[in-house]
Amino acid sequence: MKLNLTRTFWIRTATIALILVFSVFLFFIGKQHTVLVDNKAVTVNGVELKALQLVEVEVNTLGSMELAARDRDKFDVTGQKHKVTVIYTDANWEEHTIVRTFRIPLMQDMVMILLPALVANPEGDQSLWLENYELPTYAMTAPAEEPVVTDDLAVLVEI
Amino acid sequence: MNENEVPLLEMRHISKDFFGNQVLSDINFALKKGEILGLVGENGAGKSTLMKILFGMDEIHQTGGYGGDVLINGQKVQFASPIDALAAGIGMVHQEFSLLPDFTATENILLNREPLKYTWLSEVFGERMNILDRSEMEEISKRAIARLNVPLDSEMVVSQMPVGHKQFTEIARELSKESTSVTEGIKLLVLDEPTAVLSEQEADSLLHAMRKLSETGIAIIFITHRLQEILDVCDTIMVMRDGKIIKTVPAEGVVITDIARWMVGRDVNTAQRQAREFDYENKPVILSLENLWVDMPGEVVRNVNLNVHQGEILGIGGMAGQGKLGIPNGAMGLFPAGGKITFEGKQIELNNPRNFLNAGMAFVSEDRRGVGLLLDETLEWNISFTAMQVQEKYLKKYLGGAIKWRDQDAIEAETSNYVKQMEIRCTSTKQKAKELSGGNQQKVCLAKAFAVAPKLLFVSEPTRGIDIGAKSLVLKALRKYNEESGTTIIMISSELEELRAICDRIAIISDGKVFGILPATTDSAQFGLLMVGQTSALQEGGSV
Amino acid sequence: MTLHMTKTQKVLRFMGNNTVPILFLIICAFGIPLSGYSANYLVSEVIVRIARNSFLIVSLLIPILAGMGLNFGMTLGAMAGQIGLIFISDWGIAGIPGMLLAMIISTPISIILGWWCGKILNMAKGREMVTSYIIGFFMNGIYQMIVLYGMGAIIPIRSNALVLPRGYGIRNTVNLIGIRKSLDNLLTVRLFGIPIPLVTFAVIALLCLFVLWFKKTKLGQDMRAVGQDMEVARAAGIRVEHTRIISIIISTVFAGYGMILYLQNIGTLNTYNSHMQIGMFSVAALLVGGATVAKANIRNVFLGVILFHLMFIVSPMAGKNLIGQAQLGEYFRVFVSYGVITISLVLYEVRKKRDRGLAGLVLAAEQEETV
Amino acid sequence: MTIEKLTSSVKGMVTSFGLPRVIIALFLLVLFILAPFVGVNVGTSLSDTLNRFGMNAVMVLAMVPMIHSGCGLNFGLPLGIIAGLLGATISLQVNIPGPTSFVLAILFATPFAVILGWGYGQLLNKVKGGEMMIATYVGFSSVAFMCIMWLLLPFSNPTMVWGYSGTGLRTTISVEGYYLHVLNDFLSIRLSDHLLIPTGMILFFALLAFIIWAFLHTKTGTAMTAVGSNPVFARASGINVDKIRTLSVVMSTWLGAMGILVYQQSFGFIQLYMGPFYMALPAVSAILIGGASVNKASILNVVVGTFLFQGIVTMTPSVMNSMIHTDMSEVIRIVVSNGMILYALTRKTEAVR
Repeated sequence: MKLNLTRTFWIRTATIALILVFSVFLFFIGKQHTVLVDNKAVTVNGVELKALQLVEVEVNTLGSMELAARDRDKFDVTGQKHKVTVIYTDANWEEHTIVRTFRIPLMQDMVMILLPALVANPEGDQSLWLENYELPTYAMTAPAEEPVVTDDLAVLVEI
Repeated sequence: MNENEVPLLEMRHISKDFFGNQVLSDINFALKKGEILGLVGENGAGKSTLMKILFGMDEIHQTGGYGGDVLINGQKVQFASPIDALAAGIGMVHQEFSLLPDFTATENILLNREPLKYTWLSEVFGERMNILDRSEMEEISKRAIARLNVPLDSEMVVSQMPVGHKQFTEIARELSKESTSVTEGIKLLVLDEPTAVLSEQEADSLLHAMRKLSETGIAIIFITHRLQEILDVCDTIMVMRDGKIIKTVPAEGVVITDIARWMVGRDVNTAQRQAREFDYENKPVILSLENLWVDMPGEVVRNVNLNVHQGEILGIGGMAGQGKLGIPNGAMGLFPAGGKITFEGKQIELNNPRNFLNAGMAFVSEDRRGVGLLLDETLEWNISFTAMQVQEKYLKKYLGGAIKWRDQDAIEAETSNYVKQMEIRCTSTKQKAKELSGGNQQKVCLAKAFAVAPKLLFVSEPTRGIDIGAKSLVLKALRKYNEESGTTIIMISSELEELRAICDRIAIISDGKVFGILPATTDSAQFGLLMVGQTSALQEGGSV
Repeated sequence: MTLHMTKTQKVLRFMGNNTVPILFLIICAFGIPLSGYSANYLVSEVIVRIARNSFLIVSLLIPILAGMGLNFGMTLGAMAGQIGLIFISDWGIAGIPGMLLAMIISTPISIILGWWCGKILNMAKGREMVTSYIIGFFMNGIYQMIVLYGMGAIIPIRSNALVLPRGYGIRNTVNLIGIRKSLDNLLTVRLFGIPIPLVTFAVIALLCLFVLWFKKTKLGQDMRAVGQDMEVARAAGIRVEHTRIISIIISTVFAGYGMILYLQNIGTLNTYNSHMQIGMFSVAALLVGGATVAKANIRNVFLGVILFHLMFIVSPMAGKNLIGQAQLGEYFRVFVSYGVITISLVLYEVRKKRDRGLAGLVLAAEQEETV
Repeated sequence: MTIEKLTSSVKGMVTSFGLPRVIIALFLLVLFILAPFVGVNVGTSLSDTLNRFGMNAVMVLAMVPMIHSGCGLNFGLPLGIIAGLLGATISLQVNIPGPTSFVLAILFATPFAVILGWGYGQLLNKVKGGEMMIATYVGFSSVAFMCIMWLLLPFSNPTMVWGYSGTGLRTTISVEGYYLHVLNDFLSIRLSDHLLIPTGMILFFALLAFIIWAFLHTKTGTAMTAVGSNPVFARASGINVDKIRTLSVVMSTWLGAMGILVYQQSFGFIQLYMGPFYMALPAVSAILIGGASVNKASILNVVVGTFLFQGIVTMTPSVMNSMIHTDMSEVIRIVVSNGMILYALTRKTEAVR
């Protein structure tokens, strides 16, 4: 087929390109990540950091939650850039608030914020207190095969 | 008009054959700007083929083109398709309406030529996403209608229009084709029997409109069977017969009888006359039709009264679309019909073919492939089927008639008998009907009818689409059958000469009614007059 | 020429032309009191269903415009929409961006399927409906081949929540938690305590406006022409086959979008069933609204959704209160859905015949005048 | 014979037989050849195929009369099946155990088949040209209607009704003790451990097929073929087209009823409610695979088609499973059967009517 470099051709090509760019954009802003917040003792750069007694955490404006020592919880977010707010009381009963922004790698489904590390390095690089997290792959005992019902009659009466 | 002017359209030495069958030979004529040419001729005279050549229809190209030249404004042209012809400013209005029923006149007039308003979506999805410019459309169509000078409502939906307005819509569509950068405005208009469906008043206003158009410089080729209209409106009359131009004369001073004679008057010896003396008047009436109406699309019968005498061969002729085909089809119950039919003194209930078959009538349809044959079945089936179903022939009965088994041997014997008798060319009696040639298919249809041994036989267009050799065989077979078994035959044909060759008398149908019945020996000019709707001075040939 | 009609004849004709909606009004009139549901509940349910289903039903309109009858092949679009949803679920794209992305993914699939379907239907002129119906079944096989055997094996799907434990194939149900009601909940207004998903309605209104606008375009006009008489349209130079294919493509693409809209409301995808039912229910609803095989408009869509789903909501409860078995009502509504399609198809064919017979009546009347 | 001659004659055979059919037949052949190599017992497969052939052949035969009279493919087969189900349930209700119950089922099913078929035929006569779509939906809506009826009809045989409520029929009812395997076991021949020929069932099919064959050789049968071949011709020959069509629909419906009874006695259960819903499609595609078209079909088409179709249905799961450990048979069945119907619907020559 001869390629016709007409005006319509360029407009169509541009439209398709635009849609593709838009899709990538949608991918970036729509990608869902789970942010785990973890309040356990950790070792960062050879320094052992103790868990905090009680800490209040909020990611973006999704509502704050309180974590006691050794607690872990999660936030579901979309997009890459986020803000975390941590409010904690130190040994002197002084209340501190740390607000940090962080980026989640695009293809990373889960990240974990290590709260003691964040508190210890409020100005430090995010790599100090944010680590990528993969779901542990359990040695599964052969999962029960799920029957696949391809016959649409089964649900015909259940709409 | 200037005599030295280059003619708008000129045809030089046009000839055309369909696989050796010469349908047009040496056609020469010229048409000037603003001239109205009346083109007359019997069905099959070559008018439509000539027009197809002018328009560059596919049919012509696929059958090997044509000989001679077509010149427009002195320039030789050869249109690849009707679209090209339209672009060159030639428009045609066909007899069959090409209109969309739920569209308004305007929408139909501008179908696929609508002026558009730009929308940005068209940049991406192509120009069909532009929206119609309704007000512009309205303007164009009103302008076209104004040129016609007829009372046509541009916003009326076609399905609600009277027939005449549909015709006007068609013509307005051609007129609306104005000059643009790619196409030229309409210069030549071909009207194929535009008045056939019109009332007298409507026809008058159309003729008036034609005059007006010609005054604006549009040339018109006017094809019609109504000769008076030709005399009323045309500048020149051209008569065609058997693919040749018989006469091209100025309309002034010509009388209808002349035209009729030119149309039908062929050399008597072209068709073999087999005239016989048959005294039908003293034979009893076997079939009578009273106030018969038939709703057969394109062949409407309105009010036919006809008496058929025992043993005669009655011909029914007339122009296409006048209703002659509707008579046998309605009488046999294939199309909705009303009125009264009496056969051998008994009235027969209409709309059920079985009644007619039981009474002893049979019908050979003009639509061989559609009605006449089981194309996918063997000759045996085709020939024996009707007789088997109606008269229980070729059946073996078991259990006191409870089981009626097909008797293969009897069917085979009967079929080979007919194959021999009628000289049907086939490989075996088991050959499929669709594999036979047209002439042999027709013979099978006749054999099927003969197998029921009817007292009366309707034969509709028995020679349509078959070659000359087969034609005379078929006609001979009919005559022989009539003479040997005394069967009354009613033969319907578009070819007058064929009717005159074997019939005793001929009824001419016009506008769905019997226009006159004349003995077959009558001069053909008389028939010509009847066919074009002129009441003849001679009104003999028995009761109508 | 028209036959004169008396007033009673006119009423009878109106009844005859609107048999199905009238029948449904009667069913609903009996069913609603029997079910014992409150008006408030019914209204809110019906509103949910208008939001959920009308986009899908509107997608049927354009092939009807082009004279191709009810496009049972809209299931192809639904499949494309579902494939889009499976991908975004796997990639973890949520909310409105997820829906939009699913639509973008579904579009080329719909276009290819629609083009193929249109091609086949052009080969089966005169029996488009039964053919499109079988195309739906055939494509279901291909869809299963891709989704049940291809996905996870050839087409990379990572999420364990989607893939069957055996390592390939998508599970029976896919949880669409990421996009669940994301459009419906974007902006909700409560009227008399009934939540109304404004954005969804706005999208549907936009589609309806598009359809109305589309009828005014050249393409829309061409489709109307093709729908009335293919030969006349062809003689006028309209590309008949091409136009028919485009109408099926548009329908398929919209059906895909409609399916995404439908499933964002439901929130779970029945991977192997959702698309098959949706064709039947959409067609039934449109017919209930008074549409025929040859004529349908937006009014039919909304009347149809309301009447059909009212019946759907009330019949199990009505069955339970009447006979004591909810099961009965469920079977009843399945029966009614199929029955209504049957009746509509039969009435359409019978009417077509009746109109043909009308010419004969006119002729007979004319004859009596002259005799 | 030269190579060109051979290829041209093969080409001729392929075109006359239809490419899809050739592909399907070759596919089945390949499956049978592969079977022993992947450890599938050919005897068992053959026996299974024969059994399924017997179970389904009568339902495929039910397509023949309607195709012959030009009513198209009988997508409304569920209606006939419903007549059969009514016969079966009433027979069980009468509660006469043993083979007699099968005869009773046939007797009870017949009037229903005739009445339903007559009504269905009348309907189809009103909608000439649109039969197939309407037939489909007549089938569907009648199944849905019967769902209601199965709940409401006053059956009381405890083997049939739901135990806990005492009313309403179960979804599946065992025919054990009634007519389980009455035909299968009749004169059955055991050739080896794996190969069992269900003679009775095949004989029953042969009997019905013979009746249809004989019928098509009578006067009325000839008329039926003519009506299907060219209804206008038939009308012009004095045939009452509507009556013949109705007769063909009644015959098809009755054969459908017989088909489901044969199926049940082999399968062992009566499947009610949505059971008959999609039963038309396999039967339709089977006869098309056998070489029938939308308006032409013969007994040979039935035999060949049912064998090919059921052969594929039995062979694909076992062979495929042993080869690639994936059961794609269901998908293959859907694609093959519906693809075949699509192929038949889009044939130009057949689209004339």
